[in-house]
Amino acid sequence: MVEKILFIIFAVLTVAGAIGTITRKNMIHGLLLLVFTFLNVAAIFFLTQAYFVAMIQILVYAGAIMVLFVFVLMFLNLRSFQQEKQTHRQRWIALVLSVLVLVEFVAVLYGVTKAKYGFSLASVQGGYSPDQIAAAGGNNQVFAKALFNDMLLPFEVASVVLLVAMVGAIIMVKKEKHGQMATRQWEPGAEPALDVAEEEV
Amino acid sequence: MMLTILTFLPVAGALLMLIFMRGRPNAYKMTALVTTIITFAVSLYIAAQFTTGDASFQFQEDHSWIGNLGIHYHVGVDGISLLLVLLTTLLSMVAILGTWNSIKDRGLAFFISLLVLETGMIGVFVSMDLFLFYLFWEIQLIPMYFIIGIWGGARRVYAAIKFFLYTFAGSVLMLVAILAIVWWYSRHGGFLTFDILTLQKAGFNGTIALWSFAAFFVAFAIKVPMFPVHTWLPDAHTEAPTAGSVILAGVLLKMGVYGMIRFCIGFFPEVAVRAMMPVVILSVIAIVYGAAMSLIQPDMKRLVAYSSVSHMGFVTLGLFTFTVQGVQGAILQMVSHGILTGALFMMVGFFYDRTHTRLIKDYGGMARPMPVAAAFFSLFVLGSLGLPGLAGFVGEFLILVGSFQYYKVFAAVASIGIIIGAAYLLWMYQRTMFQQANEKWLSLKDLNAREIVTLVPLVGMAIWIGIYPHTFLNMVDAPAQNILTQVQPYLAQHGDGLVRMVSALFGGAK
Amino acid sequence: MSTVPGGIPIPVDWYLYLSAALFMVGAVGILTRRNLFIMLFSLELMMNAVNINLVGFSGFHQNMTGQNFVLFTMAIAAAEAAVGLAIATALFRNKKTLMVDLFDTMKG
Amino acid sequence: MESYIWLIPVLPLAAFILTIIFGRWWIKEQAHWLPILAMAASFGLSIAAFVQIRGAEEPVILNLFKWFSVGSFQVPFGLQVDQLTSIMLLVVTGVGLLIFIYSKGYMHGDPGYYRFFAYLSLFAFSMLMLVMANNYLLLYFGWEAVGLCSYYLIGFFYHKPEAAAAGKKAFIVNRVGDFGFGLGVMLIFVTFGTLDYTGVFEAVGQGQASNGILLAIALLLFMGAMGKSAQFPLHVWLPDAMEGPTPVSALIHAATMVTAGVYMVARSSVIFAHAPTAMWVVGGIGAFTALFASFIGIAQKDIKKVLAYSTVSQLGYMFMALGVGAWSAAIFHLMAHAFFKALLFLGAGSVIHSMSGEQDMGRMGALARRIPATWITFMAGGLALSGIFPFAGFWSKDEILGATFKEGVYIMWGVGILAAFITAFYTFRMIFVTFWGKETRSDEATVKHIHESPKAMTVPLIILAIASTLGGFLGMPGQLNVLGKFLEPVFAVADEVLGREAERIVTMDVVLMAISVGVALLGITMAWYVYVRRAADLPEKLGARFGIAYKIVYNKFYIDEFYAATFVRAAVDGSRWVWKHFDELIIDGAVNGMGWLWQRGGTAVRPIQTGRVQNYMLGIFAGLFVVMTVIVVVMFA
Repeated sequence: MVEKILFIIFAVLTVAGAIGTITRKNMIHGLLLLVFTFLNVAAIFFLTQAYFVAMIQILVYAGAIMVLFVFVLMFLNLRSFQQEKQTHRQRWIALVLSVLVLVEFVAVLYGVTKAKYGFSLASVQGGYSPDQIAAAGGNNQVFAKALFNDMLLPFEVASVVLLVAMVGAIIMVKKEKHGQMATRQWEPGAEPALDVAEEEV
Repeated sequence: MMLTILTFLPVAGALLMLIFMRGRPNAYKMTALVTTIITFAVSLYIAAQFTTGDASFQFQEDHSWIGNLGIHYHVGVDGISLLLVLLTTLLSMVAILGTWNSIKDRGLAFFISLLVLETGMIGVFVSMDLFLFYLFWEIQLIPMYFIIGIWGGARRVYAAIKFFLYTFAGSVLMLVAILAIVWWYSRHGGFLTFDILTLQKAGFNGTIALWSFAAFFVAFAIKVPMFPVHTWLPDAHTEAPTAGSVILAGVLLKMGVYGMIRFCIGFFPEVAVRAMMPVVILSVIAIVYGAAMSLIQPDMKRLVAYSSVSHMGFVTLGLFTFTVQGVQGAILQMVSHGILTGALFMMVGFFYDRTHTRLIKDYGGMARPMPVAAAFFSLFVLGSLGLPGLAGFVGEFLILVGSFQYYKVFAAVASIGIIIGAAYLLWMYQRTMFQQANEKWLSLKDLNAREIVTLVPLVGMAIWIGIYPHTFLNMVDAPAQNILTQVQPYLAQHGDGLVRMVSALFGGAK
Repeated sequence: MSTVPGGIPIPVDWYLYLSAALFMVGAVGILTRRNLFIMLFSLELMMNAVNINLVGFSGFHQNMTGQNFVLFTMAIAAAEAAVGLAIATALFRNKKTLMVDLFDTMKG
Repeated sequence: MESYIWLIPVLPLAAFILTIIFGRWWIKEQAHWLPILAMAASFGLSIAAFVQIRGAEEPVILNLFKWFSVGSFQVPFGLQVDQLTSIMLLVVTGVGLLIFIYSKGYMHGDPGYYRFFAYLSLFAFSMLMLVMANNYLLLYFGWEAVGLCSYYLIGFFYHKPEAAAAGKKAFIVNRVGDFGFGLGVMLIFVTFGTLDYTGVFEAVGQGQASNGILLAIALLLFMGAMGKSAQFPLHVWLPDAMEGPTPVSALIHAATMVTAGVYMVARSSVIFAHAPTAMWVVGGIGAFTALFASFIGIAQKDIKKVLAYSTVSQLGYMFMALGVGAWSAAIFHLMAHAFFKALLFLGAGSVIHSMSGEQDMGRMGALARRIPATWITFMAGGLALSGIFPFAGFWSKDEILGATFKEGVYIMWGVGILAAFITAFYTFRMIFVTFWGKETRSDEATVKHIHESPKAMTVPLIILAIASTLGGFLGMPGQLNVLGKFLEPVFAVADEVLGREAERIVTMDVVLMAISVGVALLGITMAWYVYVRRAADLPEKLGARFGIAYKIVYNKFYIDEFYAATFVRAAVDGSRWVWKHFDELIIDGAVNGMGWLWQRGGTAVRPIQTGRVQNYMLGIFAGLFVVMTVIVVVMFA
């Protein structure tokens, strides 16, 4: 029962943080709210006894990724964006559409989970009940065993993906050699763009 | 195992060239040639091991490939496909030898394209799995597209795109039909399979048969090409480089007919019989129409291209008469057309290499500087216009005999196509080889040893088929009988009435 | 009921509703904001919504695969963030703006 | 006999292959040896076959190998020798041998020397295949092959546009005839299920086919014969074919190939005998052609053209004979004609040779003294052609005329007599203009150069002259008709069908003979009067008097022009119109139009691609909305 209450609290905070994230004019504020949201999500993971994932959520998401964002944001002239209009022309139609889709989601979820309309969700049993996990040495143990047995190959692939992303990112932000990179000036006639990142460094 | 080796040998050669022989023209040309020669030798070996008179598929290999979908790597040959495989390997060899020095730019890519093309073509003929068939069918499209589009004539891009879109439209229809029949079969008592032999026994009927037949037929008719979907052919042939034209005319067109035999008739004999009449009419139109178009072409390659329309009209005519002579004649005509038209394109290529023009009016009196070329050319021209004793006659005559049994009027009209055939070919020959010698060309060199060696196998085949067609007829006899047995019950059911109706309409008494 | 005896005490459909809500908030962000960075934030939100689903089902089914998958999602998110930020930087260099609707070079 | 007959065609074939391959670089000037030797050997073998076949009831058949074997369509590559074949063999190899020898002299020094002999050998092979075939398809094979050789040899001087055009024309006109022949062969197969002569004739005898079908077969076959034997209206190619070297004209376009049609009809005598209407057509066309062509012969200036039209006319005689069922008379005339027409052509060749290539008779004259051997032999040929007793032409022509008279077809007989008169006239016009007169109407250099031809040319002339003079005694009427008796087994069935007794012409009809000789002499006299007695003015006067008629006749009744304006024009212009307006505009236009349509459609919907990523995302979510809506509806409805 305690878990349920906590869940509701964290869930509400999560959604609130998310809404805050997308409504801020100042990107730093948005970013901080995003971290807040992630922490709440981590709490929800914790409630689900997915301790390892919760930690990773905090470390990687709220930590590493967000630092990356902050780092980049600091390079840019943030104020200038706040002068401009923040929302897209299509905002009203998008909003209406999103709400409609959300309603439909909820309707479908309701329909599905009430088991009245088709399939039962309780059909699959994986053999890792909380008791069993505890018996097997805790969440970390079980998680690692599953990861390095069943998921070994995807795990390695994921590492390759990360490597590729890293190389790609470096190449894209690298100082451009003449007429070589994809980030070459798009309109040949326009004046050369100021290389902001370059100036800062 | 032999068939797999045969199929993938050219690609192996191409890989070898790609990896080790960049920028060394002599090395990669020689490798390409040797690869095709070995491939040809392998195909000959298979032919030697082949049991003629056996209608079933031989040298079968069957491995599960994508098991869930019932897709197998299943290859095998019967007499018809073996004959076409032999034609393919022979013409590939000849094409490579014949364009030895014609390709100046990006030669490596060109020869690799040819080899990949060869694999695709052989694959089409040996596949016994619809999925595999479709795969190879598409594979050969790509190198051909590049061959036309990169090494072609002035309007090569137009021609290449036209060729590609035309045939691709057809193959997409075919894909739909393939999926449709596979699905239908899995629903109606069968299981999920792409196996051609299994599907042939499925007994498709009703709507599914009708529509699938139509889709298959359109796909293959474009490839053949039948009137009125033939217009890609003159453009593609004209713009393609010599080797491309040779392969295109020699083999690619045959794939259409091969598909008709295997699928249109093999899967849906009943619909095929119902479609007999329209197909025969279209074929006869193609014969006369193609010949008439050839008559006034100013460009030698275009002329030969339109003559292909005419000659392939004979093939479809023979096939859809469903008589033993017609069917066997059609298959033999495919081979002889491949050899003769391939040879004609080759000759035009040789002339083009020297003069850089294909227009008939630019030529004249070529027999004086190039007597050997003129002699070879005349032989192919005569073979092509159906001179008895050469390859063209045998097929055409058998087809006419076959069709004459049912459609006297149509056979007579088709014969008119032969008259016009003599007219356009000889007229072309007269205007290019004979008459006053054009001053410009008097110093041209005659065919060199390589070119003669290129043509000799074709000459040999042309005479062999003309004098002793028995070798080849023997090979296709059993499969042809097989086709007829499939069709027979429906012929009795629909065919007769149709024929009688037509006979009444057109006055042929039987 | 959508909880399993002896399992996680929170019903699985709660996760789903939360996930749906979070996802749609992200979607609204992506659809309505012009700022590229906010859009990237929204993307992260949507991914987190997915993660919640995965973890929720993992607990519900008592199966580790869901949690394992979250790890992969995070790896992808990290990669995406890196590449996305690199793109953002490159874009900013060229156009001196991060307002996404100004980038319409691919206009048909 | 089976042991060697296959050698008869194979020897020339071997000569051809060796000569064409090695001729250019190796044999060169000696290229005549192989063909002549091969031909001589074939001639020898033909004599042997002739001796052995005499009196045999059944033909000798030798099936070499299966040619076609498709279902019920079984055609062997088989040879057959019977009396008819053996006569043809003798004519082909005998006259052929002489012409080969003659060519050695005539073609001497030509750059295409080896080529010429190679083609001649190929022709000999093809012609021998034609006459030795034992089924219609192989006959067709030989038929087309001789056409091919004719094409090559007419166009031998290929650098001359006329020669190249003539070769092509010959082939295509022949193709028109072969169209009928081919259909005829198919109809035979479809009707009787076989193409072997023996099988077909047996089946015809058993009445396996209705009269209508037989008529159709006969007419279709005759269409082929019309093409090959240059009968009206397919005669147009033969005069043009004179562009070929003269030995070719002699061998192919006089002695052998053009008679293939006659041979074929004679060979199919059983079929024709069962189709009386077809026989009327054959006879009618033959008679008409005989008269028609002889008319044109009057006005020609080119010595070879005169002979060409004369050939057409004489072939008409042969068909006339076939038309009334006088089979052996036709073959007799074929043989006699082969002798004297080959002689005349070779003689004309000798004249042309001596005149340094001049063919216009208007530039000849007074050649008799300068080239006596040619003159004498030419006279023999001319007399034979005119049908003067006792030359070969007299006997053969008379047998034909006698047969028409006896059959009661008086109109045909009348036409024949009239044609005989004109024949004598134009023949001697030619002889008088060429050999008579005071001086040669040519330039100095040519006149100075006039010389008798070498031995290689005159010896064949002399041999042929002897044959033309004495050959007729083979076919004297009545009991003495050696040839008729020899051929009896071949035509027995057809004769029986027609209700003839075996001895066809029992009495020697002296009156008829006298009439025909009389008109011939009249023709000669007239020619003498016009071209010798009053040579100075009368020809011009006549020409002026009958200006238009002369012009029409000189221009061969404008038949070539008619064909060019109708069939050729229709084919070429019609095709061009269809190409431009249908193939390119409609069919290709539809295809390209399809492409254009897609292009336009693409342009039309292009603005949807705004290039703004959020618009696309909105699209995605709209799609999601639609999908979800469907799910919701399905779920709750």
